[in-house]
Amino acid sequence: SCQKQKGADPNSPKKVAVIVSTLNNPWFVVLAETAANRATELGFEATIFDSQNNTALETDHFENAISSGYDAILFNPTDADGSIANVRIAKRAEIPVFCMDREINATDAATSQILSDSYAGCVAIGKYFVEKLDKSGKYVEILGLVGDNNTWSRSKGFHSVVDNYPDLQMVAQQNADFDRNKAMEVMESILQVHPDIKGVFCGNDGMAMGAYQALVAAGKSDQVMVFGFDGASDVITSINQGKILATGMQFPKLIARTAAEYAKTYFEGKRDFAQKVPVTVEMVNQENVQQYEAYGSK
Amino acid sequence: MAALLEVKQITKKFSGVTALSEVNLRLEGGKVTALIGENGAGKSTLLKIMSGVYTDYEGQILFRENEVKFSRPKDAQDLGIAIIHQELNLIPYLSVAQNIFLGRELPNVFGFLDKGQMIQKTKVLLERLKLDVEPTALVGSLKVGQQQIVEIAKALLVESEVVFMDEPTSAIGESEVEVLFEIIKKLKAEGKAIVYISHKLDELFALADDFVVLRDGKIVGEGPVSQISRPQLINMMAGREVKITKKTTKNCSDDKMLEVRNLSLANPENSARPLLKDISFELCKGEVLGIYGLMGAGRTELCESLFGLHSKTLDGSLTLDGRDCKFKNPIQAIEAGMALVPEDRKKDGIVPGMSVEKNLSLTVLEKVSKLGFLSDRLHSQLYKKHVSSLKIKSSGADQAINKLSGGNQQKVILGKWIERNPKVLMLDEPTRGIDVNAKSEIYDLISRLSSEGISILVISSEIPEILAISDRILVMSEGQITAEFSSEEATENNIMNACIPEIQHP
Amino acid sequence: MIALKKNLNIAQFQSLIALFVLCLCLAITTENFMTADNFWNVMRQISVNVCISVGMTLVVLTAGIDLSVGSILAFCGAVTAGLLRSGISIPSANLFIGFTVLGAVLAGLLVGGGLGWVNGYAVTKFKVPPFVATLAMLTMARGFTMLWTKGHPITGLGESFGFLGTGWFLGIPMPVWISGLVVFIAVVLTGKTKFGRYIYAIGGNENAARLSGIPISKVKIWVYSIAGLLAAVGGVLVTARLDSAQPNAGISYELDAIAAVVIGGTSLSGGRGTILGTVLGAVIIGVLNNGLILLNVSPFWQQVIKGIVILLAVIIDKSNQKSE
Amino acid sequence: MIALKKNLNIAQFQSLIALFVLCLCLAITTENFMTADNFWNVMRQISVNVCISVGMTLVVLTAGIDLSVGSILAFCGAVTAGLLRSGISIPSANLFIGFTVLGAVLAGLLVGGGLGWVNGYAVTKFKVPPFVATLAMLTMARGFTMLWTKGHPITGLGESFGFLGTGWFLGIPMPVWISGLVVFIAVVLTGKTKFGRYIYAIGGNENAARLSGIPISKVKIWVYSIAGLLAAVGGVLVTARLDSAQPNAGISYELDAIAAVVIGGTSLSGGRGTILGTVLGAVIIGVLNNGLILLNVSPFWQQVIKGIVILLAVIIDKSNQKSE
Ligand SMILES: Nc1ncnc2c1ncn2[C@@H]1O[C@H](COP(=O)(O)OP(=O)(O)OP(=O)(O)O)[C@@H](O)[C@H]1O
Ligand SMILES: Nc1ncnc2c1ncn2[C@@H]1O[C@H](COP(=O)(O)OP(=O)(O)OP(=O)(O)O)[C@@H](O)[C@H]1O
Ligand SMILES: O[C@@H]1[C@H](O)[C@H](O)CO[C@H]1O
Ligand SMILES: [Mg+2]
Ligand SMILES: [Mg+2]
Repeated sequence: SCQKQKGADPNSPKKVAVIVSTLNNPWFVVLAETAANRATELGFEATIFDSQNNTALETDHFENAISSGYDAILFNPTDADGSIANVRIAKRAEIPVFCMDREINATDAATSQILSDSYAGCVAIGKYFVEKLDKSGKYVEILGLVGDNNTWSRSKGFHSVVDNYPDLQMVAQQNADFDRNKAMEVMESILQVHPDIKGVFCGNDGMAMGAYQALVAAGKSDQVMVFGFDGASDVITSINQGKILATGMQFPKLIARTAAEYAKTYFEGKRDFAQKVPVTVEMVNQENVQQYEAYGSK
Repeated sequence: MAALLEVKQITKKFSGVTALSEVNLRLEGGKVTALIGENGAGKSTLLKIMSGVYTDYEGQILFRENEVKFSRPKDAQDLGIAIIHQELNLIPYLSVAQNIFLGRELPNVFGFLDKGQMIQKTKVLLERLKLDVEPTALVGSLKVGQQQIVEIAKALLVESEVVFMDEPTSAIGESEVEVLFEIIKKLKAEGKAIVYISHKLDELFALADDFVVLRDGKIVGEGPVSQISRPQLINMMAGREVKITKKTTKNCSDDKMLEVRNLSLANPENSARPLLKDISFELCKGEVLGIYGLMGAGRTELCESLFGLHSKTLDGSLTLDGRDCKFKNPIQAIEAGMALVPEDRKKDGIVPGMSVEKNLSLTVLEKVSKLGFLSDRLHSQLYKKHVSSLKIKSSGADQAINKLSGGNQQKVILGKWIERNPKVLMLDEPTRGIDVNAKSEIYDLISRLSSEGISILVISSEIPEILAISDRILVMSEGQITAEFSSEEATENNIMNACIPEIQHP
Repeated sequence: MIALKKNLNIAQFQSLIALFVLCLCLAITTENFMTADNFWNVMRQISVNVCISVGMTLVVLTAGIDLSVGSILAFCGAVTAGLLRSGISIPSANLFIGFTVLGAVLAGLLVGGGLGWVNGYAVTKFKVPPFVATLAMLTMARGFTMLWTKGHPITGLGESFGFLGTGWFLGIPMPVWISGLVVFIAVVLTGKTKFGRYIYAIGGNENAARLSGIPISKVKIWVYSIAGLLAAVGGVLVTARLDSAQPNAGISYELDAIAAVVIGGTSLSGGRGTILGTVLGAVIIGVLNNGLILLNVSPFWQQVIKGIVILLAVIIDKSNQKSE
Repeated sequence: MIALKKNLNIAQFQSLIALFVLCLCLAITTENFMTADNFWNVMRQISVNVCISVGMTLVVLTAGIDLSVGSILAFCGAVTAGLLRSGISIPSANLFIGFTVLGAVLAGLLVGGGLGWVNGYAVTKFKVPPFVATLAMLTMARGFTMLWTKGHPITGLGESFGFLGTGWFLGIPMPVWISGLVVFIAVVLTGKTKFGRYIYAIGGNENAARLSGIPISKVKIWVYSIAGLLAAVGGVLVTARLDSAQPNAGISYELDAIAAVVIGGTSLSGGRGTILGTVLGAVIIGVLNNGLILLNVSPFWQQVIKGIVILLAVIIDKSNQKSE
């Protein structure tokens, strides 16, 4: 279309940029699309930017969004530290930034951060894990991308609990890049050395599904308990069917909608946003799974 | 008699160069036609058009009086036109049998390759050609001469109506040549049409019925061989009388510039047959030493060895200007005053995408630099100097070298070495594929340089040439020096005798 | 042993020994390496790489390269899964076409072959260097995958489709059957047919091959199409194993495939190499991956070790070629 | 205009026109393209790719390729950041060395040059094909990065370091100054020095270069070292811009760099191409990225479009070469 976009015209719709760390992972696709859709519903023009897990590309997106007259940014940071500089760019340009899902390690940059607390969520999962494994036995941890900060906040939250039980023994810790196929292959190999494990904790649900499939193939799905994180549709179904023990439900849709709505109130003149709005990660297990659906509660 | 194959008004241009212009040719069954002409006359180009290699040309090709338009070599093959190319076209990593059947593999009843049958047929073919190699041997491990026979076998594999042979004997010995001639006679008796290209006029007189002479892409004479004499033929080819002049004036001193003692070069493929064996000779200041031999005799290897290219497998000693040298690489050789104009211009000589000026300055970049930076002004001075002194025909300093004709490319390469003022200049086939004029200019240049005190080593495969330019001649065969002649002693006959390898060797 | 020697050159023989040593070390240091179970694990895990690498070998033998296999794998897996789940429906035309497992798989393979054909066409007709043509396809096919899946995995593909990835037949896992079949056909193709001979000839000396009447363009287009097809086979396997087509499947698989080809002794400049060598390369990579996990080596070190192995494999191969 | 013509060949001239048309379209269809702000945005955004692509151009001119630039970028950024943050401390020896910004940056560049040197050494001394040698380095350097950072970003690097990435000087952003300087030096190096001439000669015809007395190995080792060094410059820029070294920075940057080189008209088979062409290629990619966003094109379609642009650029370039 050859129509000029009229950013300056007060009657034209506000433009909202949705900058998301990656679209290579359905979880973020849900986050981004929900944010964009909600923003459109609210009468804004919304565009999705894919940072491809690359903080430098994220910087480019910020700069481009600002210079092309976007009025607000709904932001899923690639890295808690690496993304601070980017948010500051927007702040300098007096454009509000609403962080979604992931936090940035600064409280004076974003307008508000609607956060999913991975660490706390994994503390809860850790507790449940300890309970289900009855405080003893061998287990395996499958990490996401080793260069990704969420990988570590989850791992640390989990270990902050589990490491207090000396009889719980982590016999292998390997990465599978948040990738279902890789997790399956890694699990297959680990099972060769440690056929007697009792549990496996995975840094996201994709990997949990992969690990579960390896267990099924090895005939060990009854012996080994699988724990994931995200609340993806496969895993919710699997928990329902008694295949997977638990996951940490993040609420990407809720987070995304909230962020879009905050932008609206910002445009309407509100300025005093809470810096951090935690959206609790809820543990979904076989007892409470009826209350949940993919990426949210019913 | 009706022509088997006929071409009419064939014209072919290569980016500016007209290789053929309005050529007409009729080939009849049961006849051998000799295609004669100087290097670059257009002989190979004509055969390539008639065998479907070049498809963009003007004119017509008629096969059995029907017009044909080949879109690739296979089309010509399918009609029964076979060709032995001048340059070897074999796949080094495939075996002899695999190469011979390439593109014409035999299937078994299941449609898979019938290896047994192909090996069997190859064996028969090789026996007919008296080539003693296994059908399963890799072509890359054969000697050049043997490879050429494989190339011949490839063309003879299927029954063809027309057989083109582009210098098939340039690398093979007398006995193999005889075998080939018998085969040609048999083909002729069977009613095939044959075109034969060779620079060896004796062969043509022995073999051909008709001759066709090409000069600068045009036919300048044709007729039955029985009605022409050798001098007439040469006259037609060159467009003027060419006297084979022997070099008589000798202006070199007795100071030894280069002494080579017991040089041997191991063969990585076959330790029993070294590439160079016990080579000793010396070269005086200002002398022109010619080296003659058949293809594969080891002459190129010799020059390369002297130039530091095979230091790891080389044995023997080298004294340059009184100093013992053991060059580990060309850099050291060049530093010490050696220079090499390689045989294969395209592969080893020019840097194709680069301009004439840049090719010219490649060996003397210090000379065209100022304060460490290359200077355009010095470059163009260098360019102007050599363009006028070597008579290089170039449209400008920025002209890409690969757009020049072969002779002019060669002059540029000569220029880049002359500029370094070397002590020893080695020229490997300096006039290959170069026209008569450029050739004689290069001869003049050689004699001028030698009179300036540069010692020159020239490799050539043309006896007249070697006689014309050398003060002294070495003949090589199978990696050894088999004879040495002063320019007075040398004749075409005794050189030829010395270069043919002994037929049986252990 | 003699038959073996005939089919393997020295470099591969050496790789075989390297593999043997690797296995021996693992057998000594870990308890579970030498079990039938683990054997099938490794075999199953390499089966996708084997399929892709076989295609890559053909391409590399013609002196080309194919960077797009990972993206093609992802797209074809997604196409198969999508058709299986939802068929094709064009509401405006009131049209709906459902797909059987066979139909969906064939469609996926066809798409793979088609994208490969585009690579081949660009390489031969437009003379785009293979590296660039397939780099462009790498980007485009990933884009297609995202457009087709809208970024979401396609799951729930049914038992009979899943059997292709997880089933066993006569005591051997299905992916191993399938990749074995691919290898068998490729070995016959390269060793026993005209087409195979032409591939070697083109890579050995394209000019000579042309003068021998070999239809260069046709052969190359076929080779790239086959590489695309085999990437699609890999895509079907990955999808069936996971019961789910992942939009980000296959990222950087081209590098694994090239590593297998190179470790297997195939020269990147074309004309020399064998399918069995590549399989050996894939096995070595697979055993290494498996072994590093069995030994619980830190993920950080695994990458360093893999880099060193690739380098060593090629250096050894080179020094062999010299001493031959 | 004449001076311009002398420095740009036809293909580049055509690219320049393509760029012009692209800019014109964007200027008409979007309001914000033709603003000073957006101009500096694009320039700053391409500066990292420009640094890497300049190194890549040198490598490609010698008929090589360097796949490891992205990993080297990440590692060197991390090394600089790590030294800046924590210096080197060896508690057992009671040793602590702190680093100034200059020291840390130099150390990072040195590491980059060193890894590049290893690439060059493998390529020339062990005759490992460039593709394989740098593929191995891609894997290894990523492993080093993970080992060095333990997978965590290194942040809080201070104002004066950050200035390199975010500062302005005389109205021009620092990254643009730095990449501009890199380009300037590279243009002089390739056009005005012996070394540059040698690079072209080696890529144009390695045999002829060897026989002309050019020290092939030495030149190539230098070229790979420079490519490593420039990747490190990119690493410093990225790190300084973000005030944070990311362990997974630079993934697949090699592909962007190769795309810039190829679009800029440099031939992957070596010997032909220019630094300015590459810069043009990087600008085209940068403007395209910027424009696709300004036009609000979906990220999925962006990939498809980029693939097509790469393909078209090369096809046009090829058809130019033919008609020349
Ligand atoms: N591929 C090519 N590109 C450009 N020019 C060519 C090409 N092939 C041949 N020529 C030119 O065409 C002319 C005829 O060459 P051709 O090879 O037919 O000569 P010839 O008679 O076979 O010579 P020779 O005795 O050296 O084999 C020469 O001037 C040559 O330089
Ligand atoms: N690259 C190579 N690999 C294997 N063998 C080779 C190679 N080059 C030459 N040879 C062999 O070395 C021997 C000497 O070849 P060389 O090229 O030196 O001969 P020449 O006398 O210069 O012949 P020409 O007339 O072809 O220049 C031959 O037996 C040839 O087969
Ligand atoms: O929450 C998301 C998802 O779990 C994803 O799978 C990995 O990165 C996290 O940030
Ligand atoms: Mg000829
Ligand atoms: Mg020779």
